[in-house]
Amino acid sequence: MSIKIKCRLDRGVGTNGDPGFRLDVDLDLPVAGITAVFGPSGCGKSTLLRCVAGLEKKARGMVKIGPRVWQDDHTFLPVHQRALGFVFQDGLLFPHLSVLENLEYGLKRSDADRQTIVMDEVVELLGLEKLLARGTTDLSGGERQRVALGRALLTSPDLLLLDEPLAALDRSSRRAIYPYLERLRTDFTLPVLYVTHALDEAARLADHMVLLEGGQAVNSGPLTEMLTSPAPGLAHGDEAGAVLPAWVAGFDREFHLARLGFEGGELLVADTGLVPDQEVRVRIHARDVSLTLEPAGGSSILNILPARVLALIPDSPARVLVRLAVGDSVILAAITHRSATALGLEVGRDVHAQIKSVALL
Amino acid sequence: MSIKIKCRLDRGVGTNGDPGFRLDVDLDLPVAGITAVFGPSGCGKSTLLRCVAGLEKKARGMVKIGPRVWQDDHTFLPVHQRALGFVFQDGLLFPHLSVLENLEYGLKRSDADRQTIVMDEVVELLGLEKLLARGTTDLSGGERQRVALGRALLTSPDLLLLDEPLAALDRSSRRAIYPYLERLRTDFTLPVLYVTHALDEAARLADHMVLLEGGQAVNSGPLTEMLTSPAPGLAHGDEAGAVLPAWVAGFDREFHLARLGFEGGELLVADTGLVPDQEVRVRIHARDVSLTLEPAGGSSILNILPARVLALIPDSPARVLVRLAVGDSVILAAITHRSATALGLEVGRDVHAQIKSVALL
Amino acid sequence: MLAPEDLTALVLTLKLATISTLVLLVLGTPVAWWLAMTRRRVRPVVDALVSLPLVLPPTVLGFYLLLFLGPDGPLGRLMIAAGGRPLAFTFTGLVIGSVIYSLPFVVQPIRDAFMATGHAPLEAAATLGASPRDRFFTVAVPLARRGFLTAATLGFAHTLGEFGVVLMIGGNIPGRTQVLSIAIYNHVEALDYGRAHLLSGGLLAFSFLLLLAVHFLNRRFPVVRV
Amino acid sequence: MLAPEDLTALVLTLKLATISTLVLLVLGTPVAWWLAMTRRRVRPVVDALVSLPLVLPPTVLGFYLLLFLGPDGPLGRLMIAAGGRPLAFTFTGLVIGSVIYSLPFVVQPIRDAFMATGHAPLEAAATLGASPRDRFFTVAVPLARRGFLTAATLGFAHTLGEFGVVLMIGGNIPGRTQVLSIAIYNHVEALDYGRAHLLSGGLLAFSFLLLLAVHFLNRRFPVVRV
Amino acid sequence: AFPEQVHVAVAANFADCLDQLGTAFEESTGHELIVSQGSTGKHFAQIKAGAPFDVFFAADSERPALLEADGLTVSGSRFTYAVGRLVLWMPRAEPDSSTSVVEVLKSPGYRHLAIANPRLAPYGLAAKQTLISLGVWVELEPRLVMGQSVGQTWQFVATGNAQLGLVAQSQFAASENSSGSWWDIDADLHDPIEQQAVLMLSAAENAAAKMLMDFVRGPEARLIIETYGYTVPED
Ligand SMILES: Nc1ncnc2c1ncn2[C@@H]1O[C@H](COP(=O)(O)OP(=O)(O)OP(=O)(O)O)[C@@H](O)[C@H]1O
Ligand SMILES: Nc1ncnc2c1ncn2[C@@H]1O[C@H](COP(=O)(O)OP(=O)(O)OP(=O)(O)O)[C@@H](O)[C@H]1O
Ligand SMILES: [Mg+2]
Ligand SMILES: [Mg+2]
Repeated sequence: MSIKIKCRLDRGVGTNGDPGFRLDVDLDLPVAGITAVFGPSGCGKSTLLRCVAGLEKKARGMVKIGPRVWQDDHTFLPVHQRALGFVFQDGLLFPHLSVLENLEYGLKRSDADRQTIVMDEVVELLGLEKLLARGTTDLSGGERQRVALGRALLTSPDLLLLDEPLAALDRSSRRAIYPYLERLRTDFTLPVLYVTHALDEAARLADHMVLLEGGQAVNSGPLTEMLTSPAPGLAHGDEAGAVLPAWVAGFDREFHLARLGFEGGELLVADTGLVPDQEVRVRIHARDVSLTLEPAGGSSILNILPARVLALIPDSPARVLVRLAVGDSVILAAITHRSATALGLEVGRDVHAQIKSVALL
Repeated sequence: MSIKIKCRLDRGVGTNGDPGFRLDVDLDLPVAGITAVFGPSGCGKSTLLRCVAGLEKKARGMVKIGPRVWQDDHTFLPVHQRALGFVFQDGLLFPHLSVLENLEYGLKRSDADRQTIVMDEVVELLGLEKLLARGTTDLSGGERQRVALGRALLTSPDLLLLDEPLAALDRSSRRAIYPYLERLRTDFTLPVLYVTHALDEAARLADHMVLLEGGQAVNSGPLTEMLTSPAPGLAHGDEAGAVLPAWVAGFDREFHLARLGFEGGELLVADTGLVPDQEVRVRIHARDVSLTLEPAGGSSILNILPARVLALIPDSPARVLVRLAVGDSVILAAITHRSATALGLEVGRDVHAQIKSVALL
Repeated sequence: MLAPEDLTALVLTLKLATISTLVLLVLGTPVAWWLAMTRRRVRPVVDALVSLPLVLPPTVLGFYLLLFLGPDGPLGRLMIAAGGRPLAFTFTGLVIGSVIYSLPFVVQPIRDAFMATGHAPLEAAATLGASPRDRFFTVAVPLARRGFLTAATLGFAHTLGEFGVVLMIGGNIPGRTQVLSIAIYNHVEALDYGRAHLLSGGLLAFSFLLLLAVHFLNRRFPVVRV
Repeated sequence: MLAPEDLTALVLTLKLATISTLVLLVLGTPVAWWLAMTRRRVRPVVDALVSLPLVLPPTVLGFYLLLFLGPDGPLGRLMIAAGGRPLAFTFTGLVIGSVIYSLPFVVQPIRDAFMATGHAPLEAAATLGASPRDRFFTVAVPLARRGFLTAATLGFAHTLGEFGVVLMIGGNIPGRTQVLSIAIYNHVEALDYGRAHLLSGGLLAFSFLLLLAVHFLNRRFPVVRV
Repeated sequence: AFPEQVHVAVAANFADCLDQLGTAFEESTGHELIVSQGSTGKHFAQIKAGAPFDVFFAADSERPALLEADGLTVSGSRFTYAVGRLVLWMPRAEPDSSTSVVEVLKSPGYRHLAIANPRLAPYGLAAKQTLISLGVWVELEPRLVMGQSVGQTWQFVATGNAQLGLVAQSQFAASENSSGSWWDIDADLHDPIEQQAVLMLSAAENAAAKMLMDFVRGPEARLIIETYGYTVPED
């Protein structure tokens, strides 16, 4: 079972010989989980989502969500018959309806027996209580985006298309919404196409990632691979880092820490209310990993793991990315060439990876 | 010389007794530099900018930009006579004009002898070459924001009001624009009010910061203080960190590193084309700082500085923020309570701060 | 104060204006919608055709309608073939005439309003599961509200004052086709200025109050700006 | 083929329609703008007043205008006092009559278009240094283009077919105030159906082509959706 | 004398005839006629509002008399230039002289009888008087349709929407379509349809206007007027 999106669309040929914009992608995405769509401004992310939704009548290709064919050479299911939720980049709330009526619009039009997502929950989660009776024209930018997200969720769709739904939100509002989006993935196994500019957000939420450039999918694959692979993509600069699946192995109750097991060892992280055996994901930024030859004592760094150098990938004139095997897992460390030379790093060398901070995703 | 903004505005009283929204701020901002306006969704950031611009006719108070009074009890300069540039949260391009005509709209209406910002530069910087002949209705979200920013810049204003101008842009487009915004500050001493949700962005660009909540300015001050002060504000969680002014003291040409001097020592950072004596700002995230009792050898961490504990600020059940004096500067370290206990940290204790990565802003 | 035949005319006029306006809205809306949404090449042709009834003098238009509705005209033959009677000098005929003559006033404002709304809100509705019909009624129409208001106002007012066409195909039968505008006209022609003033004044006052109510309601529930 | 007096009427009609449309746009635009932007309490009143000329039968409206413009009417006295002549039975009088009668068709579509645009683009223009006047002409008017087009179409077409008012205050003087609509009407009255058909057909064909051109141009340069 | 212009307001039913009179007048005098055709009621209102008419050919005698009473005319200039004749017309019937007018009117074989509005048009008043005289008014009232003028009445009948109409004799002269059956109405059944002309006071010094008045009373004009189906009273 997978989501197949094969799509080709020519956007108006530009003036003075400019060939215009062409989207041409052929994607095969897992049906479960969140797929981040990533790429520079104008690369075609919104266009891709529109094609999947059926809003681009001229798009040729195929859209299959698991067993359901939304579009192929013979079929073109109209938009309203595709069970999808769409959050547009600019919200597109109905100006003639109140916030509540906007929320109800999709709700009323979805099968009652499929309604897995309920109003009260959405309202509370998105902090919309005070807005319900308001009109939509004088909402703030972030309020508008929250309402649009809620409206789309309430259709209890088969596929959620989100076009930068959190871009206008501050970090804490975003943080509050993440777990909910994750629940969509885990509890409802609702597939999500998620356009975002923030790699943090992608790393936090996504299982899969598509990298668009100039209308083409230059790379696509599971998030963990995408983030550590040396292929064209994301394993560069400050964004580089690994995402590891882990589980809660135990607790240090005194200091409110949790021990996470992963394929290759254990990590100590702040306990934010984890439960034993819970499955979690952790992100280890390359820049948060330092290397020593001997395990250092008397340091505030709790996580020191034995590791072996797999590869040295020059990243910039000053910096090198070190791929490290920690047990069966791969993590990255970003260090200066100077340190690499000073430590005499080479492939196969055993070192200790000091992980200053572990982001629990 | 300063920017004085004293402003009070009641937004439509809500239905069912909800008192509606009230903006009530009294700010005194330095005339030079970028002021970040920060706060949760719906706290009044956009409204504040609208008041300063004179778009809210009902706002009472005072707006003074240096010697020029834009508004007080007797004066209300109409919007078009205030020399300002405004980038709206939703762009608001003119749909009947091409991209080029949009850019020219403001340009043509500003005094020729004040035009310090030129078309070609803006077009190139914002990557608008290919868009110039296009209409504005089918631009992508990011393209639209770039055009709106260019249009505002080209008025060569006395004050720039930016409402999340980069929210729809990917990191690399943003990175390309930062230096330009910085040049506005340094070369043109153009004051900027900058609404953003991204603390990174604020830290990178801003000198000053205003923290809004529920229509009130709960805190405001120089960025460096705001980021390290224990007062209500930002010195929390992952965002905590210090911003230090520094200068280029020398180079390690072999490894493409630069030595930065600051009040309290030296830091090694990647040389991204710095020039001797250049003034720069560095951001040291609290979570990038680890503490050891003895300077550790054989480590990839280059920057190890002697420091003294100034304060221990519990940040979460698991984590504590350590305010450190490094020479005359203050930096923060985020470590676990467990490490703090293990190291026996207390106020006045001498430690070594290992700084894994230094973000050059 | 009002003569009984004037009262009859008044009632008839209101009935005619109300029914015509309703018919105009029902017929004009799909035309306006088609004009706003189609990308066909023929659109400008239809656009032009819709405005055409305006350019003929009403009486002349009425004359041609008389030919069209009459026993030798296409519609007349059809009616007779269908076992009915020609529609001239009937209330139905009046409605047909008023509708044709006022069509441009109704179609164009609604078309403009549909166009101003654009496709985006409809697309949003589609993604929320609304069928084309559903989104037409729940999104397109409410958002074009101001256009409908203008259309209804112009259509209603124009039918009130409508005269030439109605005069021609109505046959001025008191109680059946003699509407107020004709009654007033007759008073003027017959030099009975007093009654003309009275009726005109009454019509103006009544219309003013009606329009005022409409505009006031519209202000109370302002149409939002898209 | 065309009789000389019909030709005169045609020229006069085009002149009247063109001038009236221009005057209507010039007068109607500020009214529409005021109606779209004001938050005054009197707005609904003005809104209602603007539609009022429609509800009177044109001949009756013409009759009252005649009283108003004539030597004993307020404007007539004024003109005479100012050393001029009353405006009844002059071309100027026709223009006044046409303008009053067609005003609603012009004001309402433009008003709707201004309203649909809303304040936001104007605010953006203001922050770019455009004065109220400047932004009116460079932002509000171009964005309301479709409204202007509808207004001009309805206004022009309505003046072409305009009849009752013109007949009354013009006096049907060949070469001075006898417009084409009256000429056609006269032919019909005089049972000269051949000439009536010819003129009607010509008027229709001409108007159709004109409207087609307008709508076609409008399609070539589509008004963007805000 | 220099060629002068005479501005004439004429009732619609007489316009065609005046056209021909005008041609003859212009040929014989060199003066020029400007003709404004319209309904007499409108002309009356316009004249009172200062319309620049020199001569008024009304459709009735009432309006000229009123103007005279108001002192707007050259006294003594009012005269009857034509007397109209009423005809019952049934365009879709075979010519048939055996049936009487009353029989035709009373027959159930038609739906609408068109007459001119008695309040507005002299022909309408005459039609009403005729129907009353024939004792069928009350019976026929539900079947009546009324035109604002006799011209419009003609159109109701000519287009077949009304099967029967009381129209003016003069209209047959003007129209090519005069098929079917018609019956002249006995002039005794109604008051005479007198159409009067007056010279406006403002034209008292207009020699050409006076000449026109004289011309219309003259024998040449009389001939033309009679060919249009009017009778002209002896002076
Ligand atoms: N006419 C109005 N009536 C009542 N409340 C209003 C009105 N206009 C705006 N508001 C409210 O004022 C508050 C401030 O809005 P503002 O747009 O300034 O927020 P913001 O800080 O820019 O938020 P965001 O980051 O989401 O853009 C919001 O809660 C908004 O809903
Ligand atoms: N009608 C059109 N004619 C020509 N180009 C078009 C048209 N519509 C869209 N485009 C172009 O297609 C490209 C893709 O647009 P799209 O909105 O998909 O970008 P995006 O990846 O979502 O960008 P952003 O992150 O800025 O929102 C853009 O360069 C846009 O300008
Ligand atoms: Mg986009
Ligand atoms: Mg905002």
